[in-house]
Amino acid sequence: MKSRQVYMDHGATTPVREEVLEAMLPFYREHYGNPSSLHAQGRAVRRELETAREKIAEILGAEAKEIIFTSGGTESNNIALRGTAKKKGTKGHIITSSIEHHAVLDVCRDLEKEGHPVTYLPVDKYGRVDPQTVKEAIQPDTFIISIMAANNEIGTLQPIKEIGSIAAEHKILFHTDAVQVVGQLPLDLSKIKVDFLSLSAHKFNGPKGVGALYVRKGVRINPIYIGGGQERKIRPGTENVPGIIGMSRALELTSTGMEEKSEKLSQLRDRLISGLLKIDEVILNGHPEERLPGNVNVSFEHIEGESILLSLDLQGVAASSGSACSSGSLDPSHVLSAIGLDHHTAHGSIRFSLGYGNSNNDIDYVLEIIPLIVDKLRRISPTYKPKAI
Amino acid sequence: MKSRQVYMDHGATTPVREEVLEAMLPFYREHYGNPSSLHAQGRAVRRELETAREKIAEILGAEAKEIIFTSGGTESNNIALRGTAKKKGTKGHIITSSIEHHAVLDVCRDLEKEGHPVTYLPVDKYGRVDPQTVKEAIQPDTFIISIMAANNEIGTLQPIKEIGSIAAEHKILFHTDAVQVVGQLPLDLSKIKVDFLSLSAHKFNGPKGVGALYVRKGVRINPIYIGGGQERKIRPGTENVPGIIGMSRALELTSTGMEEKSEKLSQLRDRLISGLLKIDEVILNGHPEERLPGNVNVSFEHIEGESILLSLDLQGVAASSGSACSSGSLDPSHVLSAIGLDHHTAHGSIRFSLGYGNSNNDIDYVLEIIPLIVDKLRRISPTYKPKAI
Amino acid sequence: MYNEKVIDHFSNPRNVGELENPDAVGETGSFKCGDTMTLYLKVEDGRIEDVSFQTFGCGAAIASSSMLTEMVKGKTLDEAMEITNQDVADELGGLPPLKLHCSNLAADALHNAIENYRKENGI
Amino acid sequence: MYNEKVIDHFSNPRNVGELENPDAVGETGSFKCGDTMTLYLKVEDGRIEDVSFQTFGCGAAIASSSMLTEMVKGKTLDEAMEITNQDVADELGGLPPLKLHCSNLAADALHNAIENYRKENGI
Ligand SMILES: Cc1ncc(COP(=O)(O)O)c(C=O)c1O
Ligand SMILES: Cc1ncc(COP(=O)(O)O)c(C=O)c1O
Repeated sequence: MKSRQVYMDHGATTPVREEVLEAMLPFYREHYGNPSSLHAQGRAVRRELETAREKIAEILGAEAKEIIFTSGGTESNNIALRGTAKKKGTKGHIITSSIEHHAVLDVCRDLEKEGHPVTYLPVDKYGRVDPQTVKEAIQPDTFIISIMAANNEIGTLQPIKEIGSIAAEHKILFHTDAVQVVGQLPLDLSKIKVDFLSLSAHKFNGPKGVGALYVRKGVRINPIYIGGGQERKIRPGTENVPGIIGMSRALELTSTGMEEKSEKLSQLRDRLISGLLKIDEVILNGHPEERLPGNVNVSFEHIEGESILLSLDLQGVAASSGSACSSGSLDPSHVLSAIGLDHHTAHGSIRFSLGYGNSNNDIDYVLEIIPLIVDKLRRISPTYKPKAI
Repeated sequence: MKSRQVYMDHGATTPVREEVLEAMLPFYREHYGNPSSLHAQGRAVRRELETAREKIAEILGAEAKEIIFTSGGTESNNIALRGTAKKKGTKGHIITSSIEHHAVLDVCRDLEKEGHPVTYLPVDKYGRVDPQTVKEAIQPDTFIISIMAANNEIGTLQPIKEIGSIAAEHKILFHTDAVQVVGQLPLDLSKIKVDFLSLSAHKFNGPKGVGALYVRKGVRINPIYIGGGQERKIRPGTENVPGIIGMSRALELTSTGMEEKSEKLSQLRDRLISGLLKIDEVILNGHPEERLPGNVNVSFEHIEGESILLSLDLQGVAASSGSACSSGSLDPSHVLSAIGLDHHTAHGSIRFSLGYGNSNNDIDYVLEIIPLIVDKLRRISPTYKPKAI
Repeated sequence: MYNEKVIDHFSNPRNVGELENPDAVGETGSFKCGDTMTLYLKVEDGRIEDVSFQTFGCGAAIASSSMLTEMVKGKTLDEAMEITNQDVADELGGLPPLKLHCSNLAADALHNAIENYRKENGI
Repeated sequence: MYNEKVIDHFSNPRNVGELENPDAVGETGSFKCGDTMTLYLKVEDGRIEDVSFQTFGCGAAIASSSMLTEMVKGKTLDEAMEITNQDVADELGGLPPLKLHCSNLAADALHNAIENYRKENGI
């Protein structure tokens, strides 16, 4: 059955590169010390941990002390938002968008329940937040703005540079969830006015369960977890040393020649998009240009996402869907709803997320099988009426 | 200089066993899918993740759905305490001990600041909490009791069975930080009345950055981090799959023939203790019998811990100390103060924590070098007066 | 996730499409999860002679639809009325817990078709 | 953590112990971190002829004590009064930031000894 294996779900997670694993292995074996220990074992590990921090900081255009290691994107987002609210102590207004990842959106909803008013900005049909709406939403007590750098479902890039400047002008903290961007597009924090930035290693061929939060120098937040003194007390607990080393190596690898690699990935993406759009009644979701190099998201009218996924899976292609049936919840993706898709169309959405290792052959394969899958499922569909030929 | 390397800091962290690493590697390589993904890659990983959960549950005498994966002991403790307080919604009384790990103690202090009254129970000179004091401390609004299973510094085991029964009688939730116990002593949760139990993989030859929280069936808590639906929403975020697999394998390995292994470790421990006590003016800290099989903690009068550590380190021995100078803070360990040691004695404390891989030869070596180190440092000390010979 | 029988019914669904001149049509839709199904029946002497379906839905919904059509062929209307969604899921050899609700449309569409048939024919 | 010079002074501390019939004794103690030091001086013609120390403290404290004794031998009391804790740390080639406070006892004990000497000798 499975003639071929094609992984196109890099938005969900990515394979760890062999070079990354190789960098990690010594920290499972000889360098097992606790970085907080005073003895030679501990000091050796501490040194490497701090080198990893410096490397990550340098690649992001930040300073080492601005990097806090966490257990992933979810934790980074939670710390940034809740830590800022906790530090503030009193209630205040929060601005975010309606298409954030749940690890931002649901934290905002939680803070809202606790008495912080929240504005959920709408997006246009491409999923873009208009910086003007950010400006207009600002209240005298707005204390943080959180807008993601790129959306995980539809890949739309947000104008975070403009939004950052607006936030800075108004002396409001700005957080961006860059989990989907770090590793796919160059980012220079010395040139953008961001106070917090979240990233997660497993999205750029690093290990799962480790991430980082950039916290701009001088910005104070309260910890959520309390305990030891690790990570400037912002994130206590024995450090995931092999994970951090792996993250640093993965970022290093992905950042070398990134412009060129992004360009190549975009070309693959655009080939896939134009191939898919040749099929009848297919809609591209997200922005035609301002999108992640690896993100393709389309809706196939008249058929349901999970059944497409399943068909793809039976032929060895791994992708994902915003359909309700694939998420375990009953509602279709809040992102697809926010860009105005009706339920049926949202249910028929599929995300192909490309990454390191995908080739032109993979695109060919998908473009070969998907028309057959779509055709077959549409024949079963009660709403599809084939065009007269 | 370093004639030999002897690692006796297993209380801080332990090396990952080669078998554990071997179990993890496939999850960095072929099984890289996101367990939440529907495709074959994701499903294969989900299966293994759930098998790991079942294995851990079985070893602990629990059910699979009672195990929540976390990023380590610190997080487990924080979720148990803060999650319970958050679920409760209103303020209530908390009982804990004065010798808890900071990841419990500091959370309690934080909750106290937020309006939850906290009782910090004293301990006797061996570091034991008297169950009677627990009973007496209970207030009508006490909602959680948190007492560690064994202390990380002095190794004293707590009567958690009795305390658990008291808590159950009064319908109060009971949490135990078992980070130091899991992997060293058998634990059967079907026989102890515990509602929450924290463990951390890197303390039993598993990887750093992964742990678990046992949450008894039927007990409801609120999450601290919010986001995806992972870990029954109690701990969202993409799962640290290789880490979880490694933790499960490590627990399996450490639990096979545990009684015998604990016995052997206790013998090593007792040899080291009696050797150390032959030195003049040395005090054993912690309980003479009711202590972790791997824990040795002594105070060398007249000399300071960090200088002992440094001397040991120069001879290849890794240990730790409760002295102020070794912790970065200025105060000596709160645990040593709680058992009644004066500042000077507390400053001279050293913990040797034994574990998998330590041998009789290691004990011989330490017992050979430590009298020389102590003698040398005491000659420098202004308070030491050698006994007339 | 899905067992082989489910995958088989999904990959090779039986009785797909619209019947010509059906004696009855039944419809059902989960408003929430968006799945919809149309069922077509040919009835003779109170027995289901032929059946077909069209479904917009996930793998479980399609497989359940297909499975149901196999289960009802030849059955009397009374017998068919007794088929439950659970029967369909059981006949498929089980569905993942999260997917059970997706199989809840097949028997519903069948019952709707039979009710329509009886109404129209004054039974 | 510690550089080689610090390790050397810690491992082979110079001028350890009590001088017989010292001309002056100085003491200092960090109440908080618990380190204490006693310094003994032999003074002749306003010059430090001999010096020794006893220290309860961490590696940095012991190394600083030892270093100081080397620095002051042969110095006049006026010169010695000018030595600061920072000078001692510098002479050691630096100390880890967290450990700097542990080196703050050596010069203090020296100054205390000199002050005691001057008081006793009415200078
Ligand atoms: C935009 C975005 N934010 C946050 C996350 C959460 O990251 P993690 O799963 O590493 O916690 C993800 C990935 O799932 C994401 O795509
Ligand atoms: C008793 C105890 N609790 C909690 C912890 C914290 O565990 P972790 O460092 O894995 O977060 C430790 C170890 O440092 C510990 O010994």
